[in-house]
Amino acid sequence: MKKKNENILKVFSKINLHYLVLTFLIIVMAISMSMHSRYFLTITNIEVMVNTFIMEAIMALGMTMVIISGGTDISVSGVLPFTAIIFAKLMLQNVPIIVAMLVALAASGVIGLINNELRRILKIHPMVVTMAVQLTLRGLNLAITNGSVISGFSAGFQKISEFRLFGLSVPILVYIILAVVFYVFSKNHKSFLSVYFVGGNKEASAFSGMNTECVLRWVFIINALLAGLAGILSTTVYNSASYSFGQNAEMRVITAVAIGGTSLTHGGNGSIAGTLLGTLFMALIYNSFVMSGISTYYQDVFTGAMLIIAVLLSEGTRIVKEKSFKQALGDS
Amino acid sequence: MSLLEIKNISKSFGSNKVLSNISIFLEKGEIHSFIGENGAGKSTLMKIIGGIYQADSGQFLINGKEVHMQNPMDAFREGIGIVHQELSVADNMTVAQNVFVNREPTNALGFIKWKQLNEDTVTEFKKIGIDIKPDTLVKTLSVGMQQVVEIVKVLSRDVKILILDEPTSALSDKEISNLFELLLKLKESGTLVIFISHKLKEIKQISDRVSVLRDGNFIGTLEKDEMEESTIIRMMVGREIDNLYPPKAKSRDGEIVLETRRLTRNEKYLDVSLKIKKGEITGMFGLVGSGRTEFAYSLFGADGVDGGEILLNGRPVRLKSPKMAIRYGIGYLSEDRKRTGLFVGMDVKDNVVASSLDFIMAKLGFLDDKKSEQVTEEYIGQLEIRPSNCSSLTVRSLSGGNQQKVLLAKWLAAKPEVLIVDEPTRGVDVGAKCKIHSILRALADSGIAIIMISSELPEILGLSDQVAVMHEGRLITVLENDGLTEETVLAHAFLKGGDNQ
Amino acid sequence: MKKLFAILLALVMVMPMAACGGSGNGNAGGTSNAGDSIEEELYSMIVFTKGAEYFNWCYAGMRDAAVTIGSHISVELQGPAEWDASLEARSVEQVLAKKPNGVVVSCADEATLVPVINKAVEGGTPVICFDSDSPDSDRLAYVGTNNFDFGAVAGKAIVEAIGTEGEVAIILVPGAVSMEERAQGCVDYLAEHAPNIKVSYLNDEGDVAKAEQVTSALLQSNPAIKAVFSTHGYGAPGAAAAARNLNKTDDVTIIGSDYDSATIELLKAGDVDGTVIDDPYLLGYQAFMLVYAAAHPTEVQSGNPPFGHVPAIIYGNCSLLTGDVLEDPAAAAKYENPPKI
Amino acid sequence: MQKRKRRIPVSGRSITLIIIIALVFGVISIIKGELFYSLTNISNVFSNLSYDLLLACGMTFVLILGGIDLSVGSVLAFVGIVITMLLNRGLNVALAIVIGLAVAVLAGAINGVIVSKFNVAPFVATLAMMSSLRGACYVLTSGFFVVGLPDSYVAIGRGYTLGIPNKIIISIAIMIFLGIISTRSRVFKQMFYVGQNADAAYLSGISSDRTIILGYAMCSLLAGVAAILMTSSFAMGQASFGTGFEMRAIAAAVIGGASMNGGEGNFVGTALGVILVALVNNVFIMFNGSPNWSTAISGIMLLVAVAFDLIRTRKRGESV
Repeated sequence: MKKKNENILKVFSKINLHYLVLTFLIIVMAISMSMHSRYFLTITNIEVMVNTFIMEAIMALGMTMVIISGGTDISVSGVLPFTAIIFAKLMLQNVPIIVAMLVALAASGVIGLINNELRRILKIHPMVVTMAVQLTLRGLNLAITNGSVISGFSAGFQKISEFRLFGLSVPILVYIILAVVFYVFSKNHKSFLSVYFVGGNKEASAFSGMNTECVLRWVFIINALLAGLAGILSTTVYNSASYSFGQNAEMRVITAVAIGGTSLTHGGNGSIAGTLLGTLFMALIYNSFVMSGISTYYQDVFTGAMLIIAVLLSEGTRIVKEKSFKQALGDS
Repeated sequence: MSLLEIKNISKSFGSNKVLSNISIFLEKGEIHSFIGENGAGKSTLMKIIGGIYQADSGQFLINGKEVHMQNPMDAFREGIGIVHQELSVADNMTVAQNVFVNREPTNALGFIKWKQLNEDTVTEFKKIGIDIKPDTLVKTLSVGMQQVVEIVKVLSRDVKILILDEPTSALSDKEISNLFELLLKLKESGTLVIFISHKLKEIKQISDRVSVLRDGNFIGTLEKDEMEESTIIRMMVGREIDNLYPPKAKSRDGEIVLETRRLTRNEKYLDVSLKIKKGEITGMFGLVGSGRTEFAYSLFGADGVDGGEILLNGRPVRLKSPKMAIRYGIGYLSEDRKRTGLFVGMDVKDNVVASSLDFIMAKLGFLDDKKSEQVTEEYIGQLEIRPSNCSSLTVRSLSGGNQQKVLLAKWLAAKPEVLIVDEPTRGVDVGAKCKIHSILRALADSGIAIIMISSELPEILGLSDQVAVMHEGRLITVLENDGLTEETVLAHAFLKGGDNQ
Repeated sequence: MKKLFAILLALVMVMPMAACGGSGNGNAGGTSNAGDSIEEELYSMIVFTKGAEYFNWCYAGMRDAAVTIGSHISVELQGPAEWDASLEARSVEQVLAKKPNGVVVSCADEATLVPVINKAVEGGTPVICFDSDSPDSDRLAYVGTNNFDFGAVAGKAIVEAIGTEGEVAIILVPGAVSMEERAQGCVDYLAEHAPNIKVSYLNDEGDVAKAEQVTSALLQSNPAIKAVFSTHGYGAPGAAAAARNLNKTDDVTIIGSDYDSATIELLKAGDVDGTVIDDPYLLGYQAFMLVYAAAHPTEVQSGNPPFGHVPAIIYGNCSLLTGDVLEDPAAAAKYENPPKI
Repeated sequence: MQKRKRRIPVSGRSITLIIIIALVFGVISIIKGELFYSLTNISNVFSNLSYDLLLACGMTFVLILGGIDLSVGSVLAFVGIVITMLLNRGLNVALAIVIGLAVAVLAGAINGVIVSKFNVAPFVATLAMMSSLRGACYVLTSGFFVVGLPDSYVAIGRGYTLGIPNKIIISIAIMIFLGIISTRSRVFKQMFYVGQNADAAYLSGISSDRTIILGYAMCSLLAGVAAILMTSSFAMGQASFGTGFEMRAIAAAVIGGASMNGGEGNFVGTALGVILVALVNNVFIMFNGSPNWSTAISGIMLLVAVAFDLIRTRKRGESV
């Protein structure tokens, strides 16, 4: 009897039901949309669809890492505008663009570091820390801009937003590179493996001679850096920077990650692949609602429902993979 | 010149001194056991050797030259490997990933060579005669198997000094004997094996020398020929414990409280029919995975049943939840006190009343604080939980033995008719062990029926009036315990049950 | 397992419904007249803080204007619920992918939407700004209220109410251009006509409860405050509540902005002394007419080919609405029956 | 960490807060004098913080259970809309309120079920509820205010009893209720057990699922009460009510000593947390602080409070 059980488990750990269903849904949506609107499957719309969720997509990569490591970071929606503003202000001072970028990125990195150090020193849940940092940053952004939008960059700067390679805009190119890097690393690289370990069992990782604090520090820094990158890209795309950028971005990002099947309850479970799917799914939803002209009021309701269903699904697969609570107790 | 020389090591946490200048010589190619009551400082000493803690004073010499270990990595470099008491595997990862954690075979860029990783893992397990799929998730393995992964993880780095901190507490006898063979092999190959256990039998069986610690002091080292259980215990406890086990039940004709008829839970256990009498202790012996805990879960309503029935005082009952079981007067002291027993962050009082809130209730769903205070004090006294003023201390701050007593108190407070105790003395030192044994017997005498699940045969034989032997989900036999010997029980367990592993 | 498949099934059913349920939504006369010789036209209104009552009025105006053109015109209201310029820019981009015949947009800030507006105009889609302008963009025209005048009206009302002495609090959300202009307009007017009046600012994050909190704190700490001017719709109800708590309703003049059913009630109750209004319905109406005109060039020489000719700027006028105006049911009727959308 | 137990649970954190509050209060009273400590101002501060207070107390339940509820803000808005719409259609006030609260409890129960029965991460489950309900608010009203409420209803939020604003009386009443619960109630006690170690709680005969569901229901119920106070005192329902309140509530609760890991938290502390934040906001405006900074306050406060507490415990050598 046990044998059979084992086999079932085996099969499930090989193919991931959750991803299958998600892919299936994406296809269904795509088909029904393309039947509904003749503009849906146009190059422009696809590009638009990507563009409209690209910043979240970038941040989702980092967020996945954070959540796998067993934390959450909701300060990203503060970091994005913060970095954008710093970058913009520097550009107005005619600082060479590369320098401006590096400085802005550094700033975001520092925020990440601060997040981690506060978490470590104050011994409180990352969610609380990052929430505090987010609130503070939002105020800071307002204060340093006096709420006014920063714009009027050199003509040369605007070129960036027009730059195309194989018809792909800068943010998309950046994302593709990042996505590939993150995917490959998450699958095969020592560093990312240690993130999974820390998320799975922090103490054990420490006993195995892993510097867990160091791992976590980099997780938070990298996540903040990605948020910062998103901020800089926003500035190039919209050719301006405002404290209003990235409102509730953290919620959209986490939703995408969660739909992708990364578990917020059990650190160490989840994958970049899932997040890529989740991101695509979200982009599709947003686009579909505008395309179909359904009042976007329904969008929130729908997204909420989708989120629950998707998570139920992933939890479902996870449980089938492992065994239910009582069994788990039973075998000890 | 000895391989590892420990020179007046001292360590204290905050105000309380855990180790006061310990000095021991440990030789190449010996199996050296450490024994002592909980809180004697064994684990701390090992953690210091393993580089997880740093000593306040004193030094280590390996082959005569002093070494400083700031973190586990340094210890590994010195060829020291340590298997921890509490599982330290990441159960969300595969076996291979766990075995080679933090030193995966990688290329120059730090990318992992999966093929090599898996092959290496297989070979490592081969060494101890186990073949395993390297890509299985650890969480899908039994606890015993997880412990094995843990051990292989350490062995796989070729260690000069191997420390095992209570490695056997979660292992079945078969796994244990495998482990011991392995240890002897290692010893032959000149490895120093440091072995910690509470099971005197094991220690006598395999160790060349045994060192005894008490309250952070080094008491002495015994050679193989001086290892008399009584001597060791005296050194540990600092006093004579003439009689390890309390006397058996006075009368054997209490009426049957609990009876199961062909009770079955698919894939767990099959056709278990058992009669439990008032005033008796029924020992339930079986290896890990023999279905004994699962059986207990069904009796306690924590898991359903697929067939058969449970009769309580002759009336059949359907137990849907532990809540219900407790109402019916059944208690279950779970084997894993940290995970499923105690609320370590809450104070002793809260823990003691946890499963008897209904009893200490005043009107309208309000709790009677005074009463719970009384109840707690009562059991602190009765079970000699130390420190005696601990009622408002967090359980976390108590020693393992006392934690176990608190867990027991929780169930005494619930005033059960039938009390199931699962591994009641796992990881508990001899002193506390005796106390717990005598308490169990006292309870039985007061008319409670007790089912004691244990994988320690001496305990089973020493304490129980009848012994139920389970194997592979079946109740092999129920033996009356008069002059029962370990051999007979094991014979039933393996021969009758048929050892089809 | 069964559960999972059940869920899966449910999804398969949900999705197409969601996708197709949309057809005809926000449609003027029902597009379902297949085989109709006139081809369908789609015009989109994009706003920030979608759901704000003000924009609902605008959209109603646009919709009704569309009806007058014909049933082949359909219109839609799009935009983020958040006050986030970048999100709004995305909405515009997404709408453009649908190749609408024209777009009218109210900009969350004057700079962020420039690229996307220009892109639209280059792509041949006429863009008209309404309510909040983006002057540096290639938008064809702006229909709206001069927010400085808007503020001035408030200033005038305040001076009439409290005279040339005392202090005034202005409620705004920092960064919201239209509000800051209104505030500035008010300040300028006061500086000119009542230089002795001191002004302080309050940030209520556009939230009624917060408005109550901050206003009451200020009124309490500074009794010299004689008047409060909220530069947006939600401020007035909050300020009114604050005054009520401190029973200062009679001593403090509260001037709101825009009208919505809540403010109207407060006006009638006398809790709010007046509200500066423009005509959102008309703005929407005109914006649509302009974008339609731009989308259908005539022989008339156009200022901005290839689009039809449209004037660069149309300012609607703004006025003060007070309780006694609403005495007259006829006048009140307009405000009390918000359009259904 | 050893903590002595008292009849009314006053954690170490509460003491920290009382000290801070006392300091702030004293200093400002000296500087601003009458203006600040006048009864009107105090009663003002309190009647204004009643919403936050209720939400934060609700959040405390959930945090004790080791969960989190992001949906409180949306629940507040939704319940407000439901009640006002019903009243607007001329339904009897009492009935409307009952229905409204029932809706609130239902929403909370759904959260609880999803969290407990399907063990979905609370963050995700309530995030979904948050966006769904917010969307529903707009679907129902398409953004228009809901007005035309009977005076009897409006009186709830605006009225006074014995010269004290009803808002304050209601909040105090609820606080007393919660106070009693938190000292003695069995169900409440069980929440701590579940928050500490759900498995152990289950094996101790505590029905974890029911406890969790109850906790989330309580949280939403209090949000519902807040909705009544808000809609009645503004005499309107609005889809954007309560936006971002969840974060403020969590912040206040954590300042008050609740822990995201569950098993910790008490209403006294939470209330003090809310008061502190409100006080600082009040002070901030009294000194005409730049409106730009007002958003940052609760964030900074949160860090300061936690840090301050850490230092205090370190001094007493309590930690670790």
